[in-house]
Amino acid sequence: MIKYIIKRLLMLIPVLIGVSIIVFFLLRVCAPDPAPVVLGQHATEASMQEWREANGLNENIVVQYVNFIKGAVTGDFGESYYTNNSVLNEIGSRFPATIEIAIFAIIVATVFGIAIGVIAAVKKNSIIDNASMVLSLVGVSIPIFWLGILFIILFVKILGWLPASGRIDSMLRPDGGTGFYLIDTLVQGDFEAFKNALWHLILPGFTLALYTLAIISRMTRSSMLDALNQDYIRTARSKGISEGKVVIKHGLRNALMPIVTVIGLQFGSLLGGAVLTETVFAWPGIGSYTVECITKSDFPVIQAVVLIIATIFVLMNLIVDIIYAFLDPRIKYGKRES
Amino acid sequence: MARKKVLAADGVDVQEAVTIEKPESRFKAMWDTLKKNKAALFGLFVIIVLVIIAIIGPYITPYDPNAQVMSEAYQKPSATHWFGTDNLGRDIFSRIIVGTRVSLFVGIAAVAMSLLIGTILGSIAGYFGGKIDAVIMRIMDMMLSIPSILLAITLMAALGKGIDKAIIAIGVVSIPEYARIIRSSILSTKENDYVAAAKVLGNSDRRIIFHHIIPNVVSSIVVRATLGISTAILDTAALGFLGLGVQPPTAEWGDMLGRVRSMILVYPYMLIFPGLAITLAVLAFNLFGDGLRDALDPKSRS
Amino acid sequence: MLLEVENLKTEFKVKRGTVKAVNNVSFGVEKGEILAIVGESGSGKSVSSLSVMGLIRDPGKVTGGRIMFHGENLVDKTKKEMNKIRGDKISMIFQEPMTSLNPVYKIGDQIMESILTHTDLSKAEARKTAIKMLDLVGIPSPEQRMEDYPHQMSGGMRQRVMIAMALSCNPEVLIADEPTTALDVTIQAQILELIDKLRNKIGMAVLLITHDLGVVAETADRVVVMYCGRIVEQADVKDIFTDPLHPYTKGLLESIPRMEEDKDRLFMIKGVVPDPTKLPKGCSFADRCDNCMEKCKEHMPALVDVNGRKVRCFLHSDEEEADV
Amino acid sequence: MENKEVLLEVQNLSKFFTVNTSFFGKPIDVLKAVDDVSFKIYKGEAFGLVGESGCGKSTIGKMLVNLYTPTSGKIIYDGVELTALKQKERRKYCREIQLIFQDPYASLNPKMTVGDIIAEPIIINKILPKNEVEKRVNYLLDCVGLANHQRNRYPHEFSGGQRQRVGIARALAVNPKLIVCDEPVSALDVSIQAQVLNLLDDLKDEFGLTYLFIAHGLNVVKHISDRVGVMYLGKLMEIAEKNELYNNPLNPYTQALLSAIPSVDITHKKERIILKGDVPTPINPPDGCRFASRCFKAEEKCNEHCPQLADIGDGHFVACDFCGK
Repeated sequence: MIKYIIKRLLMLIPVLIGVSIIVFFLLRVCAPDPAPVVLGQHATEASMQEWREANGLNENIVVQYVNFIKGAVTGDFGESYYTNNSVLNEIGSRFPATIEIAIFAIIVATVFGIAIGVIAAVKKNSIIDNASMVLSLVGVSIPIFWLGILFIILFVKILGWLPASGRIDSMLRPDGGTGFYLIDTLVQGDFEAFKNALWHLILPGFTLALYTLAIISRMTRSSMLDALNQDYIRTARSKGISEGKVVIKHGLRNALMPIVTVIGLQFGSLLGGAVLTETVFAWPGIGSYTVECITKSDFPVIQAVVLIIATIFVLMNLIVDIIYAFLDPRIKYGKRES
Repeated sequence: MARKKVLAADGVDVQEAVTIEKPESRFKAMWDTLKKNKAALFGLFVIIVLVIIAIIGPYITPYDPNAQVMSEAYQKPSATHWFGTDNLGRDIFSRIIVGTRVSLFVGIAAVAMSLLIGTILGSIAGYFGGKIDAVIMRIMDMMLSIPSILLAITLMAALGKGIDKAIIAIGVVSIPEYARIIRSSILSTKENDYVAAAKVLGNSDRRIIFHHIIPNVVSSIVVRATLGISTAILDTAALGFLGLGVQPPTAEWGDMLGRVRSMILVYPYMLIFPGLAITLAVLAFNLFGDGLRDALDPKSRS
Repeated sequence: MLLEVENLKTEFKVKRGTVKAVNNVSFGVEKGEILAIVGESGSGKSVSSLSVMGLIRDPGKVTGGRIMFHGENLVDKTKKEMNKIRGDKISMIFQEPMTSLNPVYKIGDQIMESILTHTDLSKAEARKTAIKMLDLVGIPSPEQRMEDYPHQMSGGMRQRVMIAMALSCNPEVLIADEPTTALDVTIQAQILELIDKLRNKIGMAVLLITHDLGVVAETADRVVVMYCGRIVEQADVKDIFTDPLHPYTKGLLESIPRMEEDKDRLFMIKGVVPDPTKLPKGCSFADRCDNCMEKCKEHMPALVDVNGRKVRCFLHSDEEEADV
Repeated sequence: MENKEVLLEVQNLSKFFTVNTSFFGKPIDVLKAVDDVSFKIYKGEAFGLVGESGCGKSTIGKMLVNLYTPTSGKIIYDGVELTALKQKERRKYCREIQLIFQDPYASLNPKMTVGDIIAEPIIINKILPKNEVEKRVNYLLDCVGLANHQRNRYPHEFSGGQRQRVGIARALAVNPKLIVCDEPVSALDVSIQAQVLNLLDDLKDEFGLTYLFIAHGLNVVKHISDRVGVMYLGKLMEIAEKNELYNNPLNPYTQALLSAIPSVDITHKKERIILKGDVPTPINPPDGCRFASRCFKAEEKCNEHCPQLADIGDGHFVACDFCGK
């Protein structure tokens, strides 16, 4: 197994290098010159030339790329064009917010998605099944940002239950810690702040979760239906095992494997979805920050964000494959053939 | 050459029935099944309406979509302005009508582009396999490892704002997905005996691809394309919402939402109708796509 | 009679109408006896066996008749009650050994699951019983094999595991639905010999479902021939092969290429099996039968007794089926 | 048998598949599907090839029709060594050797009408001018017992037996001389099986064809073939005229195979040879006689060297040290 993981890790390197080339090529070659945007229209040609020199934009493209990679490996992604603060700090301060909402969303989507999918498959063509089909169809069709807006109008403007934006009330903000407010507040035992942080998380979390929930429930339903049609289900029933056990122990256990793959893939699109959710709920995560940087042509930040998110996504896929191997004994990663 | 009379399988004297039945075209068979699926029909109906609006839209709008009448700004939906007016006094209903053309056009153009390139890459990788397959699929993996919206906005940053750039961005982003789907359906079709039979009967590679593999893969491509248009419309609206799509004053659903985002608690009515339009369009293509898949792929129907 | 099926009717609702898969079928099996139900695809032989086990799922439903077992009618039993009988008193093995075992659980666990469901043995005792069963069905080094997964075993081995699993609670009736169809002929010989040996050793009744008349000749004691959901002939195995009464049985026997003879052309039953949703009036075999009479096209012959045997053909009696 | 003209000769034909390779591409496990097989097929004859799953009979069939390229060995058809030809010339011969498939549901293109399926080979091989194609298709449909009015229907509207007839008509369309039948009736019901076997028999005489008939049912193979070859794990164990093989099987595996087939003749029960163990995997097979692990006559020497096919006289060949010369 270890041998397999190492092999897969080695195989990630070319993919990430490929990603870095794509991003670097897009931003440094195709993109318009950042100088006027950063220094403002009235900047003189000389000051722009001098600024480019300072940021090493005049060097040969390959040299720039090599510097970028050398830096990336050591975690030094250069400085943001605007704050001259190291890109890593800029990203570091915002990353926990995005990860927190992404994890919240994936948990909600997985739990409800699988539950709805299983019930819909077992009670095929019943009201629940049809309702789940409608839910998943609508869930896939509603744009994430509009859903957020609807939630705000409903739960904030009309019902007034939940806050519309931000991660926590400013005076309750836990200082230091991991940057995951839910964890920090719990660790510091400040339940008032924990409740507040949770209240802030619910709306954006569910907005982000719905799309993935729709995909997972649809996938679970079809995977369960597929599993329940297999011969070993009929064998299990012929052994006199209760219907519930047949569905869960034999059916779901086999249906889990394709579901795990979908959840792994969905985590990637969640990070993408976060960009929109954060913009709607003014959630101080990496997504909204990236959008700002794009409008401001702050390229070092964009390069770093895309590379980091791609790395996470690729590692997620590896983790999914390993979980898949544990779930499916037929796949042997170098395990000794018994 | 005297020939022994071979009794037909079902015992009927072989040449009795003389009327040669016309080939029941596959299109008619598909249409019969589609007719029974109410949801798919609703989807198709909405699509047709959208297409009509996209074509004749600008000529039938009650007001000039770009005319800024500050005195009439912030008006709630009323008899005169069905959907109310936005912060610059423009009639929202008219802008949505005009916006249809942009969303549909970008959606279809992006899908056409990514479908074309994806199909070519997918069929080369699928049919020939080996090194080419590995190379193409590795590149696809690279593009897939960047979440689609992030890749799209990076492309927009590189290419600059504007509708034509949005088409390229959204198109490029969905190429890997099409390439993968077409590659896998070609691989599964290739395993069938009738492809081996075609080889044995002397068909050239080219003829096998176009006469034996593509016709059996077309249905999954068409379904994918229909569902792809809905994703493309969503992505277009998303780019618009982030302010990376159309430049003012052109009207586009996502952009209309993005511009008045901050007034959500004050004038919520402004944000209802553009979002509804996006959802309806996307829902229509999804319903029609699902209906098409069941109609074209008999196995999934049983 | 240990297990007695009377006028069983099972129907399937399909888009084109309702299919009477099993239409008024009656048969019984004694302790220690092997009854073969033989017929081509679509004859209703598998559906009959699944109906006895209560494994008919919608769109199918048992719509009539009785299945008497120890004086109780299984058709009226609830799901829970049937769960107690399935796997304990009546168990079943299937045609495709490759897909009939759950691929993600070890062989041992799947056998023990059946034991633990029906007996109050502890896990350790259940494990011992499972190993004993694997040994009984002739699997070498059963302890190690307990830890194997299905994909690590050949088709023949898996079928033996299925048999071990089915017999783990000492059932009184074993239903074998085409147990050797998917196996190579030398492995098939092993499995048939095993079923025969176990039948004598445990004294269970076996309901053997197959389309292969050779398997029937070698293994069965009594034979039921089915066509289009109905029994057309029933007799001891010797009578069926030496003196078949129903034209369909005769036709089947003559259309099998035999090793001993060297015929130039095989006898051919002409035509194809009629569409189950639109069965012709009268005898279903009429338009394929060489000695078809006018009456055959109008009425359905009844299944009548002919000196201890049963046959459904106007050649042997003029009695007509009461309710078609 | 000697004066008969040889239509096809296979010499030391082998086909190995590399199952998995080490990191540097060195093959670790090799599946020896077909291992050094030689036999002749005479013009107008039906040569049967029988054996259990994994014995390589279908692989041989696929190599004859150029779906697989052999790892080694020669295929000589009508005096021409096909294996030496380049792909372009080899495809010219595709008209002479045709294949009928086992699975009637997968061997017909679902998007083409039955008429087009049969017409296509005629058109692309330019056998007949366009206007005569339809007449030829009707004639072929009639030959295989299908009604002309069904010409424009799609494969999913036919039963298994009828589809197999379309497959046969399609193979006949290019006027082949040799037809490889790869388990043509195994997927069919008994009554339909008899219809197709009789059809194949009639067509052989009518079109002057030669068959290589591949199947796992020895009774079916014995009925339709003149000579039968028995294969086990990639090796040819015995070749003989069909009645000779039935009455006087020499190779222990053939004896076991014959005794294992459940016979319908209930009058005299024959004693059964029940083999122990399972059919071993053709991956990295043992060097000696492939059947040694399950053979009831096996001795030490069987594991050392692999017996060659020896001629016992009047066309009876056997590969076993106990019944050699």
